Amino acid sequence: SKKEDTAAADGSEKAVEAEPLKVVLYLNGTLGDKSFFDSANEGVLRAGSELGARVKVIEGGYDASRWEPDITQLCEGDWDIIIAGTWQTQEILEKLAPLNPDKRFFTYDTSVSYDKGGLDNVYSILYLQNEASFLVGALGALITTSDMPLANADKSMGFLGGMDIDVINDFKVGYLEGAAYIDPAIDVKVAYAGAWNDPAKGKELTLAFFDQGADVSFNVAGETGLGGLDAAKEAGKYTFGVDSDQYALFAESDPEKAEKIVTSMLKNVGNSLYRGIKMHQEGTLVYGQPEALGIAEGGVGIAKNENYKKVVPAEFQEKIEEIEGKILAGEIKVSSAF
Amino acid sequence: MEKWILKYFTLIRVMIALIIGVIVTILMIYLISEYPGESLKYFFTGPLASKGRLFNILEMAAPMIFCGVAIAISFQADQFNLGAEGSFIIAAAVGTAFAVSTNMPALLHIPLVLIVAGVTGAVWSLIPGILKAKWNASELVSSLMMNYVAFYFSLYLINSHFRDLDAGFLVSLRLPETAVFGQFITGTRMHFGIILAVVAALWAYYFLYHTTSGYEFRQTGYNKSFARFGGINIIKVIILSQVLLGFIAGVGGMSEVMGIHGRFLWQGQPGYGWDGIIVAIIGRSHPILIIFSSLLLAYLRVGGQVLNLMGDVPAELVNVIQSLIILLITAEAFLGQWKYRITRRQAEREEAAK
Amino acid sequence: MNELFSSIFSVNFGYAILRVMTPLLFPAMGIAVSTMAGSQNIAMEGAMLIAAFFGVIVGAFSGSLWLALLAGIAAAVLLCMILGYFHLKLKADIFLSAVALNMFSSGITVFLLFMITGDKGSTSSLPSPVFPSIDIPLVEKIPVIGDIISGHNILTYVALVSVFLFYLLMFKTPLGLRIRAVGQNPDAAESVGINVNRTKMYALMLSGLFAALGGLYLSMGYVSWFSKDMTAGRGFIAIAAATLGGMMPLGTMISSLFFALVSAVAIYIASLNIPSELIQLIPYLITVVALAVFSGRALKGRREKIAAEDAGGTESVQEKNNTGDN
Amino acid sequence: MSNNILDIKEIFKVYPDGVIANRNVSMDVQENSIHALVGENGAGKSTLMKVLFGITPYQGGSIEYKGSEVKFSNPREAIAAGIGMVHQHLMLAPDLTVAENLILGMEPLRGKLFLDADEAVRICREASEKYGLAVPAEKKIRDLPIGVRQRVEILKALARNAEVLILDEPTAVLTPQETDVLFKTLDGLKAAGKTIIFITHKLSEVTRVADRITVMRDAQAIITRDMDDLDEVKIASLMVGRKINTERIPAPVKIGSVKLSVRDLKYTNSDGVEALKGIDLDVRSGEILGLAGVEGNGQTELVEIIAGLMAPDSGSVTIDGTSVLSLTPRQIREAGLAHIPEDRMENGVAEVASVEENLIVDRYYKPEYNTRGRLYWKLITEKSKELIKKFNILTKSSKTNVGSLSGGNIQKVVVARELTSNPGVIIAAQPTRGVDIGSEELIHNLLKQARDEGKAVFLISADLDEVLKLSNRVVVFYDGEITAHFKDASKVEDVDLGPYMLGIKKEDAASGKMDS
Ligand SMILES: Nc1ncnc2c1ncn2[C@@H]1O[C@H](COP(=O)(O)OP(=O)(O)OP(=O)(O)O)[C@@H](O)[C@H]1O
Ligand SMILES: Nc1ncnc2c1ncn2[C@@H]1O[C@H](COP(=O)(O)OP(=O)(O)OP(=O)(O)O)[C@@H](O)[C@H]1O
Ligand SMILES: [Mg+2]
Ligand SMILES: [Mg+2]
Repeated sequence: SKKEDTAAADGSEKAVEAEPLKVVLYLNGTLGDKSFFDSANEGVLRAGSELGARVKVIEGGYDASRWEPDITQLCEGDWDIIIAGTWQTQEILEKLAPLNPDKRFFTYDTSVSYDKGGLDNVYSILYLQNEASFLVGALGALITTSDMPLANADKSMGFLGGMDIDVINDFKVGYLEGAAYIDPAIDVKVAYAGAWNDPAKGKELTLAFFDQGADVSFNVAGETGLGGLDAAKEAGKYTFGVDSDQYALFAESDPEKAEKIVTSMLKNVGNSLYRGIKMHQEGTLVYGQPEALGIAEGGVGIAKNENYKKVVPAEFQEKIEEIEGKILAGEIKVSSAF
Repeated sequence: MEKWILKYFTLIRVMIALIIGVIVTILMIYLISEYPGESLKYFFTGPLASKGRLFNILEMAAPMIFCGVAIAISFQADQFNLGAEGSFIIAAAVGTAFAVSTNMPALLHIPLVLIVAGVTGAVWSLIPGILKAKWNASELVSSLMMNYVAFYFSLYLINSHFRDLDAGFLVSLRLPETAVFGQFITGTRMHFGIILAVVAALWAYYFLYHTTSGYEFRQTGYNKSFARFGGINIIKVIILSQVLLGFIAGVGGMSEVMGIHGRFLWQGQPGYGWDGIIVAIIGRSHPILIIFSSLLLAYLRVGGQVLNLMGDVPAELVNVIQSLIILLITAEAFLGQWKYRITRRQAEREEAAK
Repeated sequence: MNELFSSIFSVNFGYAILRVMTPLLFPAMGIAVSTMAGSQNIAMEGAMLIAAFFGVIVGAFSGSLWLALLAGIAAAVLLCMILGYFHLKLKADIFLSAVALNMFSSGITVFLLFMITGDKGSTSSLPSPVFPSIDIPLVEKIPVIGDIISGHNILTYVALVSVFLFYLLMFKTPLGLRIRAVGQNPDAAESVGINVNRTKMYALMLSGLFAALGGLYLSMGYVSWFSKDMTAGRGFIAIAAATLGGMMPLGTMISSLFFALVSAVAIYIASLNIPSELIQLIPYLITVVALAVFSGRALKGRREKIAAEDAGGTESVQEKNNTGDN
Repeated sequence: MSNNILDIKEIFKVYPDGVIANRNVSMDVQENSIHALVGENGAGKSTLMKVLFGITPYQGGSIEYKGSEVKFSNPREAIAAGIGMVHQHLMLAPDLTVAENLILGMEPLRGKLFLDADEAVRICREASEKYGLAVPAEKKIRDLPIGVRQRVEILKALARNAEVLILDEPTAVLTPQETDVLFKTLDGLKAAGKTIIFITHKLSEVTRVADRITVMRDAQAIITRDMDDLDEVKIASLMVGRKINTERIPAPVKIGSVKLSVRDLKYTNSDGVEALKGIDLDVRSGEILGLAGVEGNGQTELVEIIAGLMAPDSGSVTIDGTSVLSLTPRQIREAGLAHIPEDRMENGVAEVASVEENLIVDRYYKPEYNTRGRLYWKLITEKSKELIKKFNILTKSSKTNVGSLSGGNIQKVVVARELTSNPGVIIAAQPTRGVDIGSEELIHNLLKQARDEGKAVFLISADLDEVLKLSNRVVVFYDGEITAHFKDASKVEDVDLGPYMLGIKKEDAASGKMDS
């Protein structure tokens, strides 16, 4: 009912009858990035509906100067778990967590530096996107060297990043190594859009890859990247989605585009937060240390959806399975940008 | 009474505009909020609710005042330079670079870093100034373009040369302790930069209205041919006005780094240049008024944050509300008829008196 | 490397230039017409955005391209009329009002987007119609030229044609003459019975129309959905393009082409390993240089009046100085 | 039943800043007559006409036009009703051609929606023929001298062949010949049954053409009557309430050394026109050299070059023997030049600045007004108040915006500044344009006074009466050349000058040169 939401939603010290777990997710950005913010949002809301926690998601926006006061304010509220992700809020948490020992904190896509001390109430989640990107890179390499319908003779593929930053470069590193693992001679063109919200530019950049001989491209650039998918449709080439299964996103709305999306590299931020909250309730969650989620933990992976099965030749699929096995077995060590 | 109304008419007009804005806001919030009562409380009293929030207003106003004053100075010389944004960010970048690559006692370091930043900003906005003075290139356009150049160049500078490699993100190294402002009220982020901003405004007021150079600025702004006819060197004025703009905006950028973030961390254009234009125009390019228009805008922003943090009104709607209020405030002729009627009655009365 | 240069001189490159130009040329013409009327409308960014949004939404739900077109135009023109109302009737500072309306559009589109689709980023999952690409009968046959000129989105051709129509309107019709007169000396126009506000309003509405087409091209031509702030500053670059073009139809087109060329080069060399930031600043830097060069040229004509002259765009500062009373 | 076409009753007008410009002004205009409206600067003449023409709203009173009450809310309605107006301050779009300005608002169409440019030019040429006012149909206004612009302004109104034509100081910048033409035109219009309202400060013109007259004094109409036996002196005393003298001022006692000297000055403007074809002239201390000529024959260029506002192609200008061509405007002022500009609105004042700010633009930087850059506003205000008093400038206060003063009072602000900078050389370009007789007399006396103090005065004026009244030597300017030089002005009548001004006659080069 309204009244209760109020109590839960505002941070004030109102007494609330029942005592469900109160979780707040603070985004140092806004929703709609088709990336970890959307995913995180989805995971926390799911925890709300399935685990009976009372949850709230706040979009802090991109003005860095307001994050600290905002999170400070949340600490004054009656939240049990405060979640704030990405490296940009790390230092804020490192400062606030020790001051609020009674609260629990999650951070994702980065880890607080525990050696600073007083951070036993913080749980950090890291994603091995480099591992999954390795698979994507390998698949890309198989495709560009193949005689698949839309592939060409050049051994060339593209990588479009939103900005030249570590998280993005972690994808890049894995992608490059994956490609080199199949054929060191492959040339991977890398470009950064310098913007997350310019699909038109993303499309131009990707078309430029194709124009320069690439026949498959991987974009990790939020909205801008979506333009890359259109480029693949227009140029009739292959592309990879990122973060969520982007084939599914377009399957009905734009089949022609969807089928160009061979697979998507999944980064299951939502799952991991859901998992964390669940473990917290079960009391099995270990605070005071980071946890790196790779393919093994289902933190990352690639979408083996209908389109993947349809478009990718069987022997390639086997090859990917094989590589995945080696990564799991630790036979392949993928380096990282961090 | 009516005399009084006339005297403070603008103030009254703005107040009434604000009230209307408030009413509109209330309506909107009622439309979309699950619990409008609280939401309204957050928006309007939120900023005053906690010490932290109260000081947030000041923190947030500081860069607005810097940029607003900077822009006002060039407006007064009829230079429509949007370069505050560019000077702000590139000065912050270069200042940071300087700060992290030097070490000396704070007493020396802080002023030196500020000066380096200021000079950087000045040099940067000198470019549109010269293009304007020498080739009559629209400073509006060149400064607008230079803002993008400044932004990307700053990123390049920081990312390629002064990047903090331990940081998982594109940010500069931390400033050494000797180069950051102390935060002198615990529990808040009040820092020296805020005082600096106010000082800048006061100085600008003195400069514009009480010095010969300020007089030259304003006459050039009113009518260039006249200024030239009267013997004023308008080329000098044009260039000097840009230099001042850049310097003040630059110091503003650096003091934001030294006071709030402790390092250069912008990944997108922070937009203080635009805020500066907003407060400068609302403050009618008058430095003192700009202090108030900045506080007003900051108040709205913080109110929006609290609302968006505690209430259930999405951030983007807060922008909508802000923009509506700004629109109303600047409606010069709003209530013009009313004023006219009063003026007339006054005049008639004076007639009768004669 | 050399494949890079071969590709820069490739057909696709030339083709890309026209594609990049389109969403610049439209708002640039919007800037030009409003500036000629003496009320520069820098709300292009917001107007494009709001048109891009309503175009897609209406298109998606009605399935009709025409309705989408109408909706987009209506939205943008309405926005510019609001600007006109505040600027002309309430004497609000036009520059600031425009800044506010840009803020407004950015906010309201995301808000409605969320209300309608439950997504805050984009409408990518909404199937919305797009403007068709068309081949020009004969031209298409010509070897290289044909491949570059033909087969573009219809709005690209609309842009090119409207440059000509825009010229006709401004220099061959009474309304155009009145718009110019009003821009140069409102009192003069007033004194011969031209309704200054009405005329300025026409100009602003026209700028809204141009902005709308630019926005629609982004969301229903360039790509097939709306995403937040997808105009990404094109509305501002348009100011530069229009100024470079001397606020003249043809000049505006040439400068838009020029900017598109530079941007396209920046895009093609993005994959060289030069620091990406340096590549991204190229187009802006070159624009500034071009601006200096061309204004320099323009000025030599009237050497006496050096600096007494003032390039356009400063209306809003002068607004404050009206002693007039109606 | 009267034959009044216009009955203006009890008009009350307050401007937003509280200035009462019309205080219950009543005035009736008879159909098919020429009605003069005179009064000192700031009396409210222009305002009354603006009210009538629907440019500015008014608060009290009513207007009856052709027997029925009207209230025009904009000029469009006034024009539609057959009223036309020539404004005191030019109302032209600078970057449009003369023809375009002329047809603006009544654009000739080709087909349904296109503008017929050729037709526009034709209309313009026709009008220019018909009314004997020569204008270059296809030139842009910005390239025309102010005199020609004034002609365009008049043509604009005539071309709309209004039934009631309002002329607000149309002759201020015309030559006698042009003025004659204009008056013939007005007579013609009258004969054709039109009605003309005619504002001027030149009483000779009033006695010449007007049938009836209305005199305004501080915002009120003090009398409206038939002209019959009224002569200039009577009108003048009605206006200012005292006698004023119009005869020439006595010649100077002692003429000293050459102060200002111009030699072989050549200048070709940006569109290739030879504006100055080698000018030689000297102005000596203690004399007033008058320069007569139709505007647009190079006077503007000559003056602006001397004042350092533009650079000549060749030649020399010296003040007290030192060349000033390389100096900045300020340095030239320092060298002793004072300059009353021909276009007060462009160069003379900053409209949005206060009266006092306008009064100090040439001196604010001097030590008496500031120390180390800090201005003494108190002192400035005091000194300004003195000047306002001394030159009886009609203004609410020294802080009022100059833009809201009446035309003549704006001019007084300029004169006040320039004549009090204690110069050695005074250039006075159209010093009394649009100034009422009271102030005109004041300004003339000040110029004479300056002369007697041994200053060199260079007077440029389109008003021959003024030139002849003040000067002791006169040169005539035509097409960038000196076409005549009269060493003793007292022996010259304006009719003697006419032919030289229009280039019909020209002295041979030798005597064209100055006594050097
Ligand atoms: N008052 C006005 N202000 C501005 N533009 C106008 C005005 N009236 C008409 N227009 C436009 O100017 C163009 C000229 O048409 P038209 O000459 O009929 O205008 P008009 O003002 O009605 O005519 P006129 O001014 O000759 O009475 C038309 O495109 C019309 O839309
Ligand atoms: N726009 C305005 N705002 C405020 N006051 C004004 C404005 N225009 C004129 N006035 C004032 O109204 C009064 C009458 O001005 P007006 O121009 O009618 O005088 P005038 O008789 O035409 O004088 P002149 O012969 O010098 O032109 C003057 O005191 C002037 O200062
Ligand atoms: Mg290949
Ligand atoms: Mg007048």
